[in-house]
Amino acid sequence: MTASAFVFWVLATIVLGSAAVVVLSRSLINSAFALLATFAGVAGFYVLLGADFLAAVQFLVYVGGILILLVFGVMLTHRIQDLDLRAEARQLVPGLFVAAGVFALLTAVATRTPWAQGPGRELSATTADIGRAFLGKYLLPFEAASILLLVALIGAALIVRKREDA
Amino acid sequence: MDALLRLFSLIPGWDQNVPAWASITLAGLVAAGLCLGFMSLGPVGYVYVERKIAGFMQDRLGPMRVGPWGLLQTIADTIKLLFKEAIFPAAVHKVMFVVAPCLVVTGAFMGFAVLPFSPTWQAADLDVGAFYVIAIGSLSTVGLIMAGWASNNKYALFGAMRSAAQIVSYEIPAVMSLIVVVMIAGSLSLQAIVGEQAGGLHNWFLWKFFPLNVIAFLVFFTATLAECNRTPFDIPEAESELVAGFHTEYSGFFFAMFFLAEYTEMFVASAMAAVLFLGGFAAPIPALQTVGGFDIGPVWLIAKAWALVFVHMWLRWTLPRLRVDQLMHVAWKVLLPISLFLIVVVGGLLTWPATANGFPWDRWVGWLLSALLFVYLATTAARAWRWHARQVREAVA
Amino acid sequence: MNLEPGLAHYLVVSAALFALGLLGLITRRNAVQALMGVELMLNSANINLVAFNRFGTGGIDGQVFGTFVIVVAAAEVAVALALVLTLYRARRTPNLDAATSLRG
Amino acid sequence: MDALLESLARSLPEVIVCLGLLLVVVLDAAGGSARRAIPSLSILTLLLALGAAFRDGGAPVATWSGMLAADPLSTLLRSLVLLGALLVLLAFDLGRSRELKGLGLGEFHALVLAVTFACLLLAGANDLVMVYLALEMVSIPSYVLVAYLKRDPRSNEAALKYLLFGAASSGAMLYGLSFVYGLAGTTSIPGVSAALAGGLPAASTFGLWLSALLVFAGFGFKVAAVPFHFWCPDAYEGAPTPVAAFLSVVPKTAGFAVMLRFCYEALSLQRGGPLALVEIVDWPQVLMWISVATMTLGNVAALTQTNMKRLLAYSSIAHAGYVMMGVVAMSEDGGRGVLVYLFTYVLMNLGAFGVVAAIHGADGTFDLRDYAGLHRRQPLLALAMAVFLLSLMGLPPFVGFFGKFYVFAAVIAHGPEYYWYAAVGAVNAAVAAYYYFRVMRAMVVDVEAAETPAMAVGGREALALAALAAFNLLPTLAWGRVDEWTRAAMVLLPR
Repeated sequence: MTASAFVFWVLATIVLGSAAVVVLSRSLINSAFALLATFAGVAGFYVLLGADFLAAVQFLVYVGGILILLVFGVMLTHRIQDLDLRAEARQLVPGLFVAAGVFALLTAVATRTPWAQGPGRELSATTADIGRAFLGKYLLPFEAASILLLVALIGAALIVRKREDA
Repeated sequence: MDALLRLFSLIPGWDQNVPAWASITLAGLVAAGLCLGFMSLGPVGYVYVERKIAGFMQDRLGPMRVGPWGLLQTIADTIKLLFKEAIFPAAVHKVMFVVAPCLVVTGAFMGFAVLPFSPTWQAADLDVGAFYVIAIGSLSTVGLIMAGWASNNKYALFGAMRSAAQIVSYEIPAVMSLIVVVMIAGSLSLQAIVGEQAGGLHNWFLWKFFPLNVIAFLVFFTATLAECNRTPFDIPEAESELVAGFHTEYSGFFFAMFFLAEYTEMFVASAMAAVLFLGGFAAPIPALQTVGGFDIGPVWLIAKAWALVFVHMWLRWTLPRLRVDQLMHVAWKVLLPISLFLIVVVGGLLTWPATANGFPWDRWVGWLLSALLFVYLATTAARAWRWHARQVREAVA
Repeated sequence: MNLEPGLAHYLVVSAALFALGLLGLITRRNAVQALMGVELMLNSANINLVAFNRFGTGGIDGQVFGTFVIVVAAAEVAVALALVLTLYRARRTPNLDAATSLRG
Repeated sequence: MDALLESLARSLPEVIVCLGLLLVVVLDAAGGSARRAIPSLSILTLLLALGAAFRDGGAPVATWSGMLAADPLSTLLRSLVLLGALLVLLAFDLGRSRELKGLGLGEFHALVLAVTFACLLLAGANDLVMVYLALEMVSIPSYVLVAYLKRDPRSNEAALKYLLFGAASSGAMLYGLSFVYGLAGTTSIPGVSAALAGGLPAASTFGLWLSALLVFAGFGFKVAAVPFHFWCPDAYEGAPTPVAAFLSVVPKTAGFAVMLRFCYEALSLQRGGPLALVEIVDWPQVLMWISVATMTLGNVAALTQTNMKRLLAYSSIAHAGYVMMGVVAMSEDGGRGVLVYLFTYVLMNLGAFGVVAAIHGADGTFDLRDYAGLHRRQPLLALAMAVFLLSLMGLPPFVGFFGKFYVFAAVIAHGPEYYWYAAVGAVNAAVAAYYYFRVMRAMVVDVEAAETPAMAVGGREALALAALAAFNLLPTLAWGRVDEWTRAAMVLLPR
């Protein structure tokens, strides 16, 4: 087993184990902090796959932004003194069957399908390439994404604002 | 790490007998150990200096009793702190209570991985270096929230939430002003950024597009000051309101870890500011780069970082604390517009070189826009001053 | 079993992550936790994109796609949490079962 | 640089809407009297954009390095999107709306323009990245629009449900798109098409099937097709009426636009003649079942509704089923059927919602039972509603007929194996007629004269509704133009 294989299996264990905690834990705050391990593990996958820039983005946006927002969401929607926030599940057994079915289906597709083969991307720095792609081929989506962020900002502020201004 | 690897290969027979992965691992461990030592011994010095500075600024002597000029005072304090019992209040969430300080320290410590102390003394020259430092800082934020939550104490939780909100807000102007430098250097690699500034004082990015980058530096410095929760941005641990903020319940060794993290963050942030704007390990005069044929880059970087750390301390004993709304106001309505403006202007100046189409863009457009920026800053300052004066009048009346 | 991670390994991990996210989305009563399920699904799709980019025809398209996915996720979470907060203000609970004013 | 300029020129409507959006945001932030200019500014923006969309007549090319397709199809779809948005802003008197009273309108216009902008992008999306991004850009501001009524917790709950459904289906779609990328090795839709045309090994059929299904989940959510429709009645009921009207036409048009392009360009082959299936993946079969389920469920559920917004929501679900018939037909005529249907649907559905909003504005009710005696209290409103309902039913002199006619004809032309499908559609249309007539019966039921005070409707609303009613009849007189227009639009396919 090479070093990269070892790292892969460790990361896979972290990601799937913590994701299971996220989904199955009865305590909401445990879910939220388990999500940290999932996001970090996925960032590790990106590094392993040679996507260093994306790994940094994953860390910055998911851990530094989305996770903190979610934790804030958890804390603001509960009486803060409760240490273990119970989050009940409903229809857990049918849900498990559905999830298992989906997993089986996707695994079958993933392993049987002959995916597009090619030389692949060798492990090299991606930042410059991604930067060029953003301002070249992907200029339109890049600009559109900025509009999306602006609108989401306006929208989120609008929803939580208590004052109804005329 | 490169330097370490080269050192290893100087040992006779090393390359033949030790496999590559082992020497890389060893080099990594040694590098990490060096940083860890630097980091954990640093606060001993910082605390002494901070207390001395505080003393001088308040016209007193500071610690004097233990050792000559009180030099051993912090060592004594540290020993006391480490041997104190780490108290676990009954209601805390045990696991998170322990994991939280570890996360905070990890987040602070991992920034060291990319700090370039010299062309070879750098743990890892990542292609996304500058971005990595910002990204890895998120870990500390999550750790703070975790600490606040696990303490099961409302002061701790409020402190943590304020702290997280503050760090997330100030991260934006910090990244934006960092982008200014990244645009100029054309790379996120810290090594490349320093490389662009080599060759003396006048090449520092601080002076590039004068005075635009000075403003960018101030924005970056202010934002990182706030990210370290230092005065005047230390509301998260405002004693008068929140006892001690997120670490209210912590004592002994775990408290020491938060302490360590705070001073490490201070050093990393100052070193980043030095790398981005003050030439990093490049000496102000090229002749001073080497002493006796030996590269003293690390000394320069540490000196610059320490100078900035001194400013942190200086500010702490000079400025009063801001209020929460003022804090957010500074981040979103002052620093962010300025940094966005800088990105646009510097980007424009970079795209249209000085004499494109026979027109001196930098002189005319650059100075015009800088003048506008100064007018904006001046009016903001004047408004703040008038507001302050009104507050005082109302308080008196 | 081949331990060396190839494309299929990543795809299987991502499939498991997707299934877990789906499970969270359909079984959790708490809106915030349902959102966490959504995030897991998006992350799993992102692993796919990057893995295809690494082992497929090269280029950078998959990674750029992944960056856009992360941006969209951030925007979505911001709006979603605003909605959850408002729901909480009205009902004092973040549970989806409480949202019963509409005949659905 | 030239490529960029050409892209900008070909995307003039998008550019105009984007600039208008930014201007609205700035004006709203400026506050004070500047805010009063916002409604007219957004209408002006949409008018200009519509003009630009009409004028676009260049050769079909891929602009923005292949991100957007600028072809007659996207031109027509963009015009439809802009028309829908413009009619929403014109037909609803937002300033006097009972629901929106006291809520700022600046954000409302900004969000409407943002959704419109995203729909324009979706109408031309020619790359999987663009498809995903634009779809989410339609969804996210839509959630906010649904939650616009702050005093009404139902608005917020509807938005939360909408968001969770949307996030789940877009997550599934993204997973499907990642598989498509893995199969084809490229994100560009023509690239995908070329890769699939190159012939894939038989082993990839299953993967392609699953990817197509997952991608349809995302499209199905946007057009409110069964089984991704659950959000629709709740969202329409919780949302302000103008928003419900807007969501029922503009994002739906864009959703069908992207579905049409994905199905006809990426998943179909054109071997020098009519469209052919890619490999063995029989996606029309899947879509057909979705379509049958959608129209049946929509119509059956609409039968028992008493809330007009919910009734129109289920009716809009059913209509999505009809529109899908055009996609299933997988022919040029089918594509034209989709376009014609969408065009007529904009006119008739906005009208119906307009009447509902006008009655709510006057009486504060959405309940069908309160419509009793409407023909006496406000005969013009009743007449307009009758026109819209007859049009929705698909009766001949009204435009609604043409939509149904085109899609049914396309399905029947496909061959005998689809006859039963057309028959199901016809039965459904008959069921739909029942509940539309139910609304009309409610309007003409006489109640005691004492209970029928005349209803006041604003002049602007009356005018808009009269114009919309006229538009439900007028195109019939010059149908040749519309026919020609859609025929020109479906010449996209040569690649």
